[in-house]
This record gives sequence, structure tokens and C-alpha cells, in this order.
Amino acid sequence: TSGQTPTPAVQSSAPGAAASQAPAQGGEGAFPRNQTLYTGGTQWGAPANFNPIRNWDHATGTNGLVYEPLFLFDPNTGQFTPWLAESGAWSDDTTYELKLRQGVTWSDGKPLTADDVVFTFELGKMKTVPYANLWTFLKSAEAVDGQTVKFTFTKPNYQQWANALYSRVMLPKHVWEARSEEDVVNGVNDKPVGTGPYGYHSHDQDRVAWVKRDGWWATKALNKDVKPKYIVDIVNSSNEVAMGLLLQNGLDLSNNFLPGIANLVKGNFGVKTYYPEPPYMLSANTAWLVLNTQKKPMDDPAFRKAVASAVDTKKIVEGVYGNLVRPANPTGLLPQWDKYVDQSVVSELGFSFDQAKAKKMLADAGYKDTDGDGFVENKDGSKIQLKIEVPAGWSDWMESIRVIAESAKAVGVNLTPEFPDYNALVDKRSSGKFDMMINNERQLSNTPWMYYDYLFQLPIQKAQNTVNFGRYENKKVWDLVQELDGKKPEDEAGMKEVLSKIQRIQLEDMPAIPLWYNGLWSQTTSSVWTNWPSSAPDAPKSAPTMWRNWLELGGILTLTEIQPAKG
Amino acid sequence: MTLKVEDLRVYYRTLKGDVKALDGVTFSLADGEIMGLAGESGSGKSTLGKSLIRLDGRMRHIGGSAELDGKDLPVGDTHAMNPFRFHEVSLIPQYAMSAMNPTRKIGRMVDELLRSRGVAPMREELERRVGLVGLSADVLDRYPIELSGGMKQRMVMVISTLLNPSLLIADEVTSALDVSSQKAVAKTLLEFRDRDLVKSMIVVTHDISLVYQIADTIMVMYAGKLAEKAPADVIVSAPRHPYTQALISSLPEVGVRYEERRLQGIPGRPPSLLDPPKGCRFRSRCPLAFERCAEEPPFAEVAPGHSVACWKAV
Amino acid sequence: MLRLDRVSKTFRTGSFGGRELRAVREVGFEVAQGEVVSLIGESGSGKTTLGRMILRLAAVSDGSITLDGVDIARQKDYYRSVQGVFQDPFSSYNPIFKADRVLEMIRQRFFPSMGAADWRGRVESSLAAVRLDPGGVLGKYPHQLSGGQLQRLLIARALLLDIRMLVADEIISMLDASTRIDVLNLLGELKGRGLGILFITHDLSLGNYVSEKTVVLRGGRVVEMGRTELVFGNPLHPYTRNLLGSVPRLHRRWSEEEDAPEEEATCFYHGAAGRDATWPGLVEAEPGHFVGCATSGTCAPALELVR
Amino acid sequence: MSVVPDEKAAVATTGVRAEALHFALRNGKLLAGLTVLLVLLALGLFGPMVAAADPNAYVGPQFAPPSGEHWFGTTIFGQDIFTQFIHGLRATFLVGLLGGGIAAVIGMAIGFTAGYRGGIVDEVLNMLTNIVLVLPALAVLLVINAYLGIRSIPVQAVFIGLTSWPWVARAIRAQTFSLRSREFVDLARLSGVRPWRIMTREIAPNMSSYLFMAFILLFGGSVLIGASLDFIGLGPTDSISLGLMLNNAARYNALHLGMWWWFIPPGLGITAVVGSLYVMNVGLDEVFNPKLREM
Amino acid sequence: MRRYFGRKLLIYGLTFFAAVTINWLIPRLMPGDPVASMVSRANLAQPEAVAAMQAYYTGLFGLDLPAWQQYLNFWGALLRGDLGISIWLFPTPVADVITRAVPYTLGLLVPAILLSWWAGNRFGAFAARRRLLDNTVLPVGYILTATPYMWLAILLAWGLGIVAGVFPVAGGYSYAMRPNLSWEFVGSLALHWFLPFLSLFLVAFGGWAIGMRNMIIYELEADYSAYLSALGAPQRLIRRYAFRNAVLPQITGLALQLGVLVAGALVTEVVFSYPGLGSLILKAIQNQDFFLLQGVFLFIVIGVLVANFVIDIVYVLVDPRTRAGMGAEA
Ligand SMILES: Nc1ncnc2c1ncn2[C@@H]1O[C@H](COP(=O)(O)OP(=O)(O)OP(=O)(O)O)[C@@H](O)[C@H]1O
Ligand SMILES: Nc1ncnc2c1ncn2[C@@H]1O[C@H](COP(=O)(O)OP(=O)(O)OP(=O)(O)O)[C@@H](O)[C@H]1O
Ligand SMILES: [Mg+2]
Ligand SMILES: [Mg+2]
Repeated sequence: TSGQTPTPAVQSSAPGAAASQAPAQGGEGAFPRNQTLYTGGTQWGAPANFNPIRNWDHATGTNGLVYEPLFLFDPNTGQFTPWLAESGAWSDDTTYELKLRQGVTWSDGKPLTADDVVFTFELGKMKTVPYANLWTFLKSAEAVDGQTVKFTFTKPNYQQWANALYSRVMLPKHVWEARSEEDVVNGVNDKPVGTGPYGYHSHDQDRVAWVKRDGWWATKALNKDVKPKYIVDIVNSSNEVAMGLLLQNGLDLSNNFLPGIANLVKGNFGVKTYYPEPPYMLSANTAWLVLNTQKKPMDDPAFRKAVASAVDTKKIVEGVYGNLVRPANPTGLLPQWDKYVDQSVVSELGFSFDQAKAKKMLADAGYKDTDGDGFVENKDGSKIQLKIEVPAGWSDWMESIRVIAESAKAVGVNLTPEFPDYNALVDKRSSGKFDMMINNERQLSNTPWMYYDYLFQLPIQKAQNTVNFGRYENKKVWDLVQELDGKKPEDEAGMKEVLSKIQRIQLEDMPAIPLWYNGLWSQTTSSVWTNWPSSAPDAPKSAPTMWRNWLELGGILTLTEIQPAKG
Repeated sequence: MTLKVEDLRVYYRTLKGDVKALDGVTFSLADGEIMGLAGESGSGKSTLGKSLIRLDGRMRHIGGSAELDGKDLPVGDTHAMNPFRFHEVSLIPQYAMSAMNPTRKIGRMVDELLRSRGVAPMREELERRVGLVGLSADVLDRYPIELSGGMKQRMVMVISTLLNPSLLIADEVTSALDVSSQKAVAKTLLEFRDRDLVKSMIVVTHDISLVYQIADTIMVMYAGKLAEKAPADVIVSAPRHPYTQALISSLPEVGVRYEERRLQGIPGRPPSLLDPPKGCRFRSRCPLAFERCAEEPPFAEVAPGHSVACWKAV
Repeated sequence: MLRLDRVSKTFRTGSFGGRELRAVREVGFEVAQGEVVSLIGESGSGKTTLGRMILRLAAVSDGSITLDGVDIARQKDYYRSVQGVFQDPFSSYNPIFKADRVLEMIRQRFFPSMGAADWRGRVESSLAAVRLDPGGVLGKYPHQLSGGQLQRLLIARALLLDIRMLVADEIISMLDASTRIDVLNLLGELKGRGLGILFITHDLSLGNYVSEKTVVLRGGRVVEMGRTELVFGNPLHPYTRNLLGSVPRLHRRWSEEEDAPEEEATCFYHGAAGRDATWPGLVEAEPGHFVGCATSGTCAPALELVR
Repeated sequence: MSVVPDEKAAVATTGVRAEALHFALRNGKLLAGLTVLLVLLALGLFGPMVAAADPNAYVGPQFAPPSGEHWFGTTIFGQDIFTQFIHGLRATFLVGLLGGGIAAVIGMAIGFTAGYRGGIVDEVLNMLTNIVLVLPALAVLLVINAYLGIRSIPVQAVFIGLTSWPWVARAIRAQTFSLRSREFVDLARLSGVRPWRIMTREIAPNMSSYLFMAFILLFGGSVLIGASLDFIGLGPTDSISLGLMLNNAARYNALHLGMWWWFIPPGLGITAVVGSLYVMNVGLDEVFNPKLREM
Repeated sequence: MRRYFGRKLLIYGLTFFAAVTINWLIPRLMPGDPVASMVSRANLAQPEAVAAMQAYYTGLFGLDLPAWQQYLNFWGALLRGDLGISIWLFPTPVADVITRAVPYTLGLLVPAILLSWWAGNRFGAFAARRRLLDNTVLPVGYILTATPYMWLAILLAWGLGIVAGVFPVAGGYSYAMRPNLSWEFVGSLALHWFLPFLSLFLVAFGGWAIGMRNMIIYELEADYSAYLSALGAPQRLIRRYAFRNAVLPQITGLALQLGVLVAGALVTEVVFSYPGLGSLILKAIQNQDFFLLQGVFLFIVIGVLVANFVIDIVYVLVDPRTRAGMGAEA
């Protein structure tokens, strides 16, 4: 029974070990415990740079705590909150006008101006800057006056632009303008100058520490204040360490995937998650079963749909994850995007786990076991021998594809799990030399366009590095995705109309099979900080996380909501 | 009389049973006597030597006694033997080449050995004796491996005799050396006795011609028992025991040539000591054997200082 | 029959053969049929090395060894005619196999097609030649046999082949006095059957007992050689004399003779067989008696150099 | 570890053989080691036939401590730990056998060749041996495994075998050296026996006890190295091994969750296999080498 | 003597050369392209940006040159102490990453090796030929040597760390502290150091004890021991000599075991998340940071070689036989 509680050993350990783990009281070089927030789960290696451009490997908090975006986006409500911007609006179909907030200053005292914003966006003209693609549809960015920026577009991709508005942080021109492209992209930026509530304090191999900065604009402007004086983000060396620290109150907020955490939540260990019961966590992204649609028999929608029905996702969710994740909707859209799912299309075309049906679908489509080995053959009689791959060492996924392979075998599809090296898999993935694999690289965002861009983007390149790994070619649906991009975010009805068409094709063709929603892993303890976001009625609902790109999705608000524990 | 051994019996315990390596040995050794102990391989020579100082862990003292300078030599008691070792009874082992600790300078090793025996280091005397055997004093500052075989052999001789023991047992000290070193070593033994550094000596060897050069008496062993003991010249020229006779006559000498005089070996092999036959053990190989030999012949004195264990000799 | 001509052997020692050790230097002599040549010398003088070269167990560095005028390195089935017996009878047998395996190996290599009965006959006749009783030695393990039996079995093994030459390297030094003489006598019989024998020993009395010719080695060089009675009867080289003087004899004690005077110092070469360039070579002091360098009076090359 | 058998133990005579058997049958260490090893071997060999075929199947409740149904309890996924254990044992034996076997073969080949041929061949092989000897094997294996993505037990064992032979080669070389100068080898050459046959038929049998002991140590060493690799996460992905079980237990927080039944059996299994091998080795050493026998 | 060292140095030189070559070669044999996987992390969508990034990294790591030149450059960089740039901790130089981890590993290894060697040898020598100890305590030694390092580490972490709560089980010092020169910090360092040290120490201790016990029995049976007892020397002296002589092969054994001990330290560090080279290796593997892996590997090789060399020197100093020019080869 999964209700089994861990042995009391863990419990009794806490006091003794805490003595050694807990911060030294008042010791020199120690952070006063009651003013410090210990976080972990984002950084897996020593903090190596503080470069906001490198939003895949900069030190935790660089973006969000130090550098801030123009807007925040709340995925729960779907609302944009003006942040560095005071407001922004489309003045016509191809012009966007942005008004900056008054009185925002950089940590070196200089004011934030429209020039900084222009400068930041124009950095994207460097090809190696991750948002360089903005300039495929952005024509110009001009400072109209000190507080106003005018963006002119060749083609207004509203959805993408909305995304850029909250996901790109602003940089101080006076600090950055002298930097070369190499420095911009690969520099360490060891003295980050930002507008955010925290400044750099110190870092070490196993942590980065931020210290609260006086005069953060939001205190005055929005009456919001971050509570911890220090934030110390601890570098994760492993899950066990995180678990140990959490149990000993060495971590206040852990954003790790901790297997078995359900037992701790249910037991009396002082560890909490967003929901007190399955799935325990908010959802953060979708794990897709990506099928190589250019290979036989995955090029056949009927085959793909049969596989979709065959996979026992429930077994993965319960067996592998112990209910820490939840099964995905047939469209794969995250729960936060429920309103964008056309339920009628789903009920008409959606799949569910039904192996008998899967068998029938295979048979109907002409996949029969002609040589009696228990596995079906291709329509031309050739053998089907497929591999499903995830990187070696990614243990939950390794377990998962074992389940998937088992499921496939149960309906007569010869599928074997393999675990190549990560690099090898990246190679295969980008060059299309795989049969099936799992991928979850697109995260929750302001728009489902992101997901469909990920699924359907054309044209197929020689190397598919970030999107459409399955090399699914469907001009019609790609046109629809672009059409979606052209809908304004507030035009919900317009969006839904396009989305419904896309979802029809998606469910008919099944280029990739959504499996489950990975959680926004988050565990909190309340010995020092309380009032963590949770599903409880009176609790804050912002994202309880320090993950990269998530501070902009509300993580920063969490820091303004938490309260020091009494005593 | 330095040494008196009475009916000494020493067996080795093995899986197959006791090896009766020394089965009732009685003899004595006069002051200043050098006795050569000869015999075929496996006849118990080394066993006799070792049993007098009680060395081998597998050796079992079955019976008999020994007396040294009128004191009882505790040949059956390892612990009680210890005070006698080195001081009274000493040994030059067969393995002189490896007898010294390879990682200590020789001088230091001797010092430590002496001190552990409660004797004050005697560097001067040591150097004197080293000179006596023809080595220079600086060998004491060397490690054993820096010495040649002959040098090591002589060094061990010096160490073993340092405390002027009453009895020195020299086990096959020359067999690993070539003729010229053999001569030098043998002469050194003689000199030790002549200078009174040791009172008496048992020289174990299977080379009768060599031991003849230095020994006063020679004792011949056969299959764990004594065959004959007599002054060296008597053994060589007028042996009484058929085994000794055969042994002596099988030795080729310089000048004896195959074409001119055909020497004869002794046919057959010595009996197994696991279960030796009753009576005279040489019986089966003996050309003179007769019925009486089924009885064990006593080791009887047939002439002054000449004892033989043979019915025919009596 | 077997002829050595200025045979030398250099061992390379040290890492990657950095140092040279000249174990045998320009040795030349001959072994005729029915002749025992004894090779005498102190430890390390190169006796074994020489024997091994003759047996092709070691390569000749310089010079040549010929059998009936043909270089042994080029002879096929050389071991049919030349065989050897070694010092240690116990280690000549692989201890984990039966002793008669040494005979079996001969059969496998040289008489693969011989029938069992023929083979048995051959074995028995060669055992008879060494006076061994087949029942006493066949099927036994080495440790069940005596040293003398083992050595004789090895000779019997050689006799299975129609050998003409036997190299006997210290074959009696590990044996008891009483068994020694049996093996020596056996060698005497063999030469009567026309075998040439190289008898290696450091015991002069044994060499003297059976050999026709004697070669005295020192430091890899021949210091004296010739007919045995000449070498022993009139040793010319001080080293030979010294050796003879050290031999313990029955009936005569060392103390009874005056120590040989230290002659070494008188001649530059005596102690210096090791020094190369100017070795004078062998001089025939009397017919059939060669000496590398004799006592000061007759040592012509030395006199020349002293001048 | 440094329980290297003495070379004096190598040469056994038949007399010694019978004696060896006598002592073997009375040697407590040897018998105890052998018993434990055989029990584990039987478990590894036959266990998987009796128990479930798939050690990774989710068969029971998650997190269950040992019970009558699941003798060693279950993992966080509900896999039966006993099933994993017996499959893992099998893998452990495979790694030991294959890795130890390969290392033994290479070590022997190089040791024999170097010792027998001598000269420049020896110099070169000796140099090679020394080079591999000072290379830290596990570090090399880590790099190789990580780069080449070695993820199966046999391949892993092969690589372990390829790196762990040097000390054996060295020891065998020394022994061959001393055996080569034995006269029976010369005699075999005089009988026209070819070098290869001399090595295999004359020299090797004389070291058989030593070779066997060396193999035992290599076996144990391979098991430990294999387990370390598995533990670091470079283990097999297509099957289970004891090292991988430990890895999984550590990774899935078995320590903090108090699931002692998950991490104790695999470690105990490895220790028992290797320990019984070592104890056996000491027993054998005593059997073959009278000096070591207890007095 | 000079020959001896010359020879040793030659071997070390060749070993180093071999290690560097292996190190250079293996990534080039491996499946997949490290640059591609690096680029893939940057989440670049635009083909041009991908190409630009690819070109940048390729140039950075010199992968665009002909192989021989890459090889030479590799050596050149190495000799300058340049081990490249870590991918995982971009753009930290690998050398920096390693420098930070090394003190921890050395702090663990050096005491563990030396103390276990010393204590193990003492204990083994003491137990040898003493029936009671030999039969009771030495079996424990066998079990200890047979224990996989990580398992003992896990047991200790669980027993003393989690259940008893006496010692912390992760990290190099308390996460709540910053390095500084206070007793508190030193105490925290020591506390975190102890369990990893103990588990390394115990396993190695068992090995040395057993090795010594066997060695010393041989020595006690050696001729010189027999001679000493024939001269009535007390057991104490004989044992002392035997110990001295038995220790010598144990020194060589130390050189032979070095690789194993380093390996042990690596896995132990992993168990305790100790911030040394072992954890670094694990991270490098998990993050496909080949430059880091190469660097750590080279560092370990150099470390082992240097340690071996030190051991060689010590050996020569303590063993008169090698000093007398016999050479230490088996
Ligand atoms: N440790 C032992 N265990 C069993 N038997 C032994 C032992 N030592 C000697 N023997 C046996 O005791 C007998 C006498 O041995 P000893 O060594 O005294 O002979 P020896 O006359 O000295 O021979 P050698 O001339 O070969 O040295 C032999 O048969 C031998 O096999
Ligand atoms: N394989 C070898 N490698 C190097 N040196 C060798 C080798 N064999 C012999 N020697 C050396 O050659 C010299 C002659 O050795 P050899 O064995 O021929 O002497 P020997 O006269 O037979 O001596 P002994 O009487 O001791 O048997 C010695 O200095 C020896 O050390
Ligand atoms: Mg003896
Ligand atoms: Mg010789």
C-alpha cells in the first residue's frame, strides 16, 4: 500500500542532525536563519554566470530577482501584470506602444529609460542571442521619449510578442552597450546591475546568495515587499541531499523532483506541497511521446493513434511517479489552458487507454501478425522492430518507457526500451534517427501557441534542435498555427476558433502523444517562512518556485507573500 | 666431556605418520673436539643438529636427553632452551646466504641481537673477529646483500660464535661454495676451535673428504641411527661398518680413473623413516647381512673412541 | 665430431639490454666420439652457458659450434643426435606429471608413428642400458624415485634417440656420494659405446675420474686444457694449481701440505681473464696440453708485455 | 586487496596435491567461503528461473517492508527486491566471471609471454604492464563508459577485464621467470616441444593453484569495480545488477525514507560474494602453502 | 639508482602520455556530438543562430582543426595548465572547477590512505600468529575489504547519520555556513568530513591488515627469523624485524592500491555528496561535460602518478636492497 509511512527513523533524525545542519546562530559568515530563505532545486552545478541572456544556465534568480521583465504573467488567471512597464497597447495592427513605469532605478542608481528597453530588444539582432527570432517579424524599436517605446512589426505575431513581453528581462544599456557579442552571450556578468529586489551578495560552489536591496521600485509603486533579507539558493547535488535538507529544515523551498515525497506530505514531517493530495503539484509541462513520423510505420496516423490508445499512462502515473504527476489531456494542453481545449473535438477524436481498441485499430489499419511471432508486421509484411529511447540515467523516464514498451508489446507492437547517452540521443533527435522518445522541453507559458509551434513548426531543418522532433510535415496545420500567432491574446474567441481546427488535425493525426503533466515540483517547510502558496482557500496562488523563467510567471510574487514564522 | 647425548629420539609429525628422523642416538663429544657428521641425505644429520638447539616447530621430542658441560640441556623444552641458545649452544645454519636480516646493516643487527640477549654490544671484539675470518671491519656497515656468498657464510660464522659457545653446530656450511671458498671456510672453523672461541663443534656435511680435513672424529649416520663413530683417520682408512666402508670406497679421488679402477656405489635405497624396518636398517643393502641383523645391533665401542653399530664389527 | 671455434656468449642485462656481460669468451675445443671432455671451473665461469649453447638452448653470440663440420644452428633434428642432462634431477621433471612423461615426449616428437610394442622394446633396452628396472621407474612420480634413478632415467631418455653427443651439466653434484659413482660409471660405459660426452663439473676429482680431456674455464675463458692426465699431472696455470690444491682429499689433509704460494700476482693475466683486449691466447706448452698463461717462467706473452 | 598469494605456493607436487586435498577438506576458511559462494551462485543461477522473469516489473505494493509475500520488501515502484536481488546476483557473477576471466586470460598471456620470451619482448610487455598498472582503472573505466555509453553487463565486464590484468601479468611473469629456468623446461625444449605447448603444458600446470587464486582475486575485484560503475550510474540499463540496485536505492531516497530493506540486500550480496571469494583465497593459500597453516 | 629513477620516470612519462592520448581520443570515438548537445541546451530555434552557436563552440574547443593539430593543441593547452572550459559550469575554466574540488578529495584521501595503511599494518602485524586475534578479528578484516566502498558509506550514512543523527550525511560543510576562519566552520568541516573518511578508512584498513598479516607470516618463517630464534632472540625483536621487512612490500602495495583507493574515494564522495572530485565526476557524467571529465581524469592520473613516484622514492629510502642497486622489479 502506498499509504505506508516511512519508518520513524527519519523523524527521530531531525533534531540531532538539525543541530549540525541548521545555521549557526550568529556565527560570522552565517546568514541569520530567521531572515534567510533557503531554496534549492534549480541549480545543479556551481553558479557559473550571472548572465541574463543565458537563461538556461545562469545562477538561480539572476532573472527575476535581479533583472526584471516588463510584465509578469499569471498562468492561473491568464492575466498580464504590468511590472517594469506601466502599460502597453497595440496602437495599430503593427505598432505596439509601451509606457515604462516612473521612478524605477537600476541598482547602480541610474534610472531605467526607454533607451534601455530599446537596447535590450536590439541585442536580439545578434544572431546568437536567444530571442534573435523576434527580429524575423519585428521591424524596429524606438524610444519615443524617456518612458515610451514604440515597436513596429512587419508581421504582428501577437502571441509571440506577448510571450516576449514577460519572458525577456531588461538590461541596463550603460552597462552593456560596450560589450561584444561574445561577451553578451558568453560572459559571466559577475556584477549584475538590475532593477529587481535583490542584489548579488556572494556565491560559492554550492550556493548563490542574494541580498535584499533598498529602494526596490515595487515597494512604493505596488506596495509589495519581498520578505527575506537573504535568499540562499543551494546547488543541488542530488535528490537525496535535497530530501535530507528538507527534512532538517535546511531548505525552506525545494523545487526538486523527490520520489516518495507523497509519503512525507502525508506523514507528519512538516513538508507541504501545493495540493495536499495527488497530484500534489501544479503542472508545469507536458511529457510527449514523440514519434518519428518520417519512418515506417510511425508515418501512418492510424498506427500512431493505436499506440496512443495502447499506452498505459495510468501505470506510469501511479507506478513510476506515485501519483506525483497527472495524466495528460489528449491534446496535451496543460490544465492552465483548459479553456483552450475544444472539448467537443476531444470527445469526438480523443483517445483513451484501451488495449483492445488499440489492437483493433492496428488490425483495421492492416497491421497483422503474419509470421506468428506475437508481433504485428508492417503492411508490406516486413517486421516491425521499434526502439523507444530516453537518456541513460534519467531514471523516472527510464522506468516510464519500460512501461510504454510493455504496453506496446501487449498490443503486438515490438517496442524495446533503450537508454543511449544524452548526447547520442540529442544527435539522433535533431537528425531524426530515432523511432520514439520522450520529450518535455516546452514549458507552461502565456499561450498554447507555444505548444503548437513545438509540435508543428515548419520547415523541417536538417537538424531539428528545439521543435518538431517528429518531423511531422503538415503545411495546413502550420498555417493555422501561424494564424493563431496572429490573434491578439485578448481575442479569446478568435484564438479558440483556430485552436479547434488545430486540435482536430492534432487528434486525427496524432504526431506526438501527450503522456502526462510533469509537476511544478515544489516542497515547502514552515519552520521559518509561512504562508506558502497552496490550494488552501486563503493561501496565495502564485507559483511556489525558483525555477528559471518562473519568477516571471509569478514566482517573484511568492516572495512577497511569504511571512516569517512567529517565534 | 662437553656433550653427552643419551638415546635421543626426535620424530617429525606428518600426515602419513611420524617420520622417525632420529631414533635413539647416543654419543658424546669431548672438549675441543670437532666432530664431522656424515651420511646420506635424509639420514637425520640436520635433525640431530637442530634437535640440540630445538628449532623446528614440527619436531617432536620423543625421548632421550643431552647434557652440556655437565648441565642438562633441555632438548625437550623450547622455553627452557632459550637461555642456552647463543650462549652455550650455537648454530651456523645451512641457509647462511639468507640468515641475516636483509634490511639491517650487519653491525646494527648484531648489536640489537646482543642487546636483546642481555649482552652489552661488543663492537671491538666483533671487529676483531671479523678480521679473523679475513673480512674488513667495514662489512659491519654494509647490508647482507652487499656481501658475496663466501663473505656471508663467514659473517654468520662470526655472529654465531660471538659469545664463545660450548657447542657449535655447523650445518652444511660449505656445500654451496666452490672449492676454494670451501677451503677457506673450513679452515676458519678449525681456527675458531684452535683459538678457543668454541669449545667443540659438530660439522654436518655429506662431503666426507672435506670434513676429514678438519674433523677430529667423524660420525656416520644411516637412516636415523648412528652407524659408526671414530677418529677421522680411522673412519677414512679403517672403517668397520659396512655402510661406512661402502661410502668411503665409493669416493673418487684425484688420480683415480675410470679406466684404471672402477669404483662401486651402494646399491638400493635407504628405508623410509616413516616405518623403518626392525633390526639393522642397512640390512637390505648390506653385502654382509646375515640373520642376526634382524636384531638391532648396539652402538658399541669396539676400540677406544671407535663405536660401531654392526654385529659383524663386534 | 663436435667442434667449438672461438665461441663467445654475451648476455644483455639491465633495462633494454643496457649492460653487457660476457659469460663465455672465445672458447674452442673439440669433443670426439667415445671421448669424455670434462669442463671444470668455479661458479660463474661459464660452464653451464657453454653447455646450453651446445644444446641450442642459448644462442651463440660469436664464433661457431659445428657437428661434423655443419653449424648446429642449421641442423635439422639436431636433438636426435645431441642431448643433455642437467644438474638437478628433481627439477628436471615436471613435478605434477609422472616421471616417464619425459620418455613420452620423445616419442611424440621423434617417433610419432612407432607402434606400442616397438616403443616398449626401445624403452626397455635403453632402461637396461642405464641399469634401471622398468617396473621400478615407469608410472611413478618423480618424488617417488631417488636422485640417481632420476638422473639415470634422463640418460635413458637421451639414449632413446640414437645420440652421439651428450652434454652432462653437473649431473652428479646433487647426488649422494654413494649414488654419484653409479652415474659416473654409467658415463664411462656410454663412452665405451661411442658417445661423445661433455662432462661439466666443478669437482676436479670427478672430472679426473672419467674424462679423456679436461678444459679449465675461468671467467669465460679457457685457462688450461689438454689430456686429462697432463692437466692433472702437470698443471701449468696457477689457477689450475690453486683449484687442485683446494680439493679435499681423503688420506691427505691440507695441513700436511704447504700452501701453494700466491702465484697470481706474478703474472698480469692470471687474475685478469676478465680483461679483454690483450689476452694472449692459448699456448701449447707440451703436445696435447694448452695453457692460457703459465707461470712466470714459461709465460711467453706475459714476458713480452712485462718487458 | 593485497592478499597476493606467495609464489612459493605455486609449485605443487603430487604428494603435495594429496596433502592439499587433505588440508582443503579440513580448511574452515575454504569450506565456509565455498559454501557461501555456492549458495549465492545457486541463488543467482536458479533463482531467476523460479522467480519472476522481469526483475523490474511492478508486482507489489510500493514501499512495502519485508514480508512473507515479498521477502526483501518492495521498492518505491513496487518492484520485488528479492527478485531483483537474485537477478542482480546473476549479473554480479557474470561480471566477476567475465571480467575476472578476461583479466586472467590477458594477464596470463602477457605474463607467460614476457616471462618466457624474456629480452626485449619482456621489456616492452613489462612497460605496458606498468603503464596499465599505474593508470587508475576506475577513472579510465569511468571515462570510457561515460563516453562510449557502455550500458550492458557483458561489455562492462569486458572493459573491466581489459583494465584489471596488470598485477596478474606481473606476478605470473615473475613466476614464469623462475619456472622457465627450471630444468624440466629445458628438457622439454630438448624434446622438441614448441614454446606454446611448453607454456601451456609444462609451466602453467605448475602454477595452477596460483592461477586459480589470482582468478579468484580478479573475480572479486571485477565485482567491486562493476558495482562501483553501476553505482555511479554507468551501469546496465537493460537489466538489473546489485550495484544498480544500490544506485536506485540511493537515488530514490531510500535512506531518508528509511527503506533499509532496499539498500541492505544488494550491498550485503556483493560483500558476501567478494568476501567469500577472499576468504576462500586465504583458505587456498593455507592449503597450498604449509607455512601459512595454523599451528 | 639513477637508472632506477630514470626507468621509473620513463614509465610515468609513457603512462601520462597514454592517459592524455586516451583522454583525447575517447570523446572523438563517442557517439553523438558534444557541441550539438550544448547547443541544444540553449534552446535556439533559428537555424542561423544554431549555426552561429555551433561555430562558436566548435572554435572554442578547437574541433574544426585537423586531428593531428587538435592533438598537438591539446598537449599545448595541457602544458599551459589549460584544461578547457566546463560545459556544465560554463564559462568556468575546468582548471578552476577542479582546483575547488581538490582540497576536499585530498583532505579525504590522504588521511584515509595514510592512517588506514599505518593502522592496518600495525594491526595485521599484531594479529598474525596470535590465534585468538587471527580467528576473531581478521575475518572482520576480510569482510571489510570485500565491502564495496559505497555500501559501507551508505550504511554509515544511514546508521550514524540518519538514524542516530550524530553526523551530517551530505556536503563539505553546513549549507548554512559560509567558509571562514572560525572554529565553528572548522568544526562543521570536520563533522562533514568524518563519515566519508571513516568509510574509506575502514575498507582500506581491512585490506592492509590482512595483507600485513599474510606478509608477516612469511617473514616470521623466513630464514633470518629462524636464525634469530636459533640464537635465542626474543620474539619481540624477531617480530620487529619481520614487521620492518613486511612493511616494504606493503609500500609497493600502497602504490598498487592507489588507483583502487582513489576509486573508493570517488564513490564515497558520491554517497556523501562530498564536494570533491568524485562528485565532480558524477556531475560531469550526468551533464555530459566532457571537458570537465577529461580534466578530472587527467588530474587523477597525474595525482596517482605523482603519488606513485613519491612512494617509489620512499621505497628506495627505506629498502636498502633497492639502494644497493638491485632494482625493485618483480
Ligand atoms: N619438517 C619436517 N617434516 C617432516 N619430515 C621432515 C622434516 N624435516 C626433515 N624431515 C625428514 O626427516 C628425515 C631427516 O631429515 P634431515 O633433514 O635431518 O636429513 P639430513 O641428513 O640433514 O639430510 P640432508 O643431507 O639432505 O640435509 C628425512 O627423511 C626428512 O624427510
Ligand atoms: N640468462 C642469463 N642472463 C644473464 N646472465 C647470465 C645468464 N645465464 C648466465 N649468466 C651469467 O653468465 C655467467 C656464467 O654463468 P654460468 O651459469 O654459465 O656459470 P657456471 O660456470 O655454470 O656456474 P655454476 O658453477 O654456478 O653453475 C655468470 O656470471 C652468470 O651470472
Ligand atoms: Mg640437512
Ligand atoms: Mg652451472
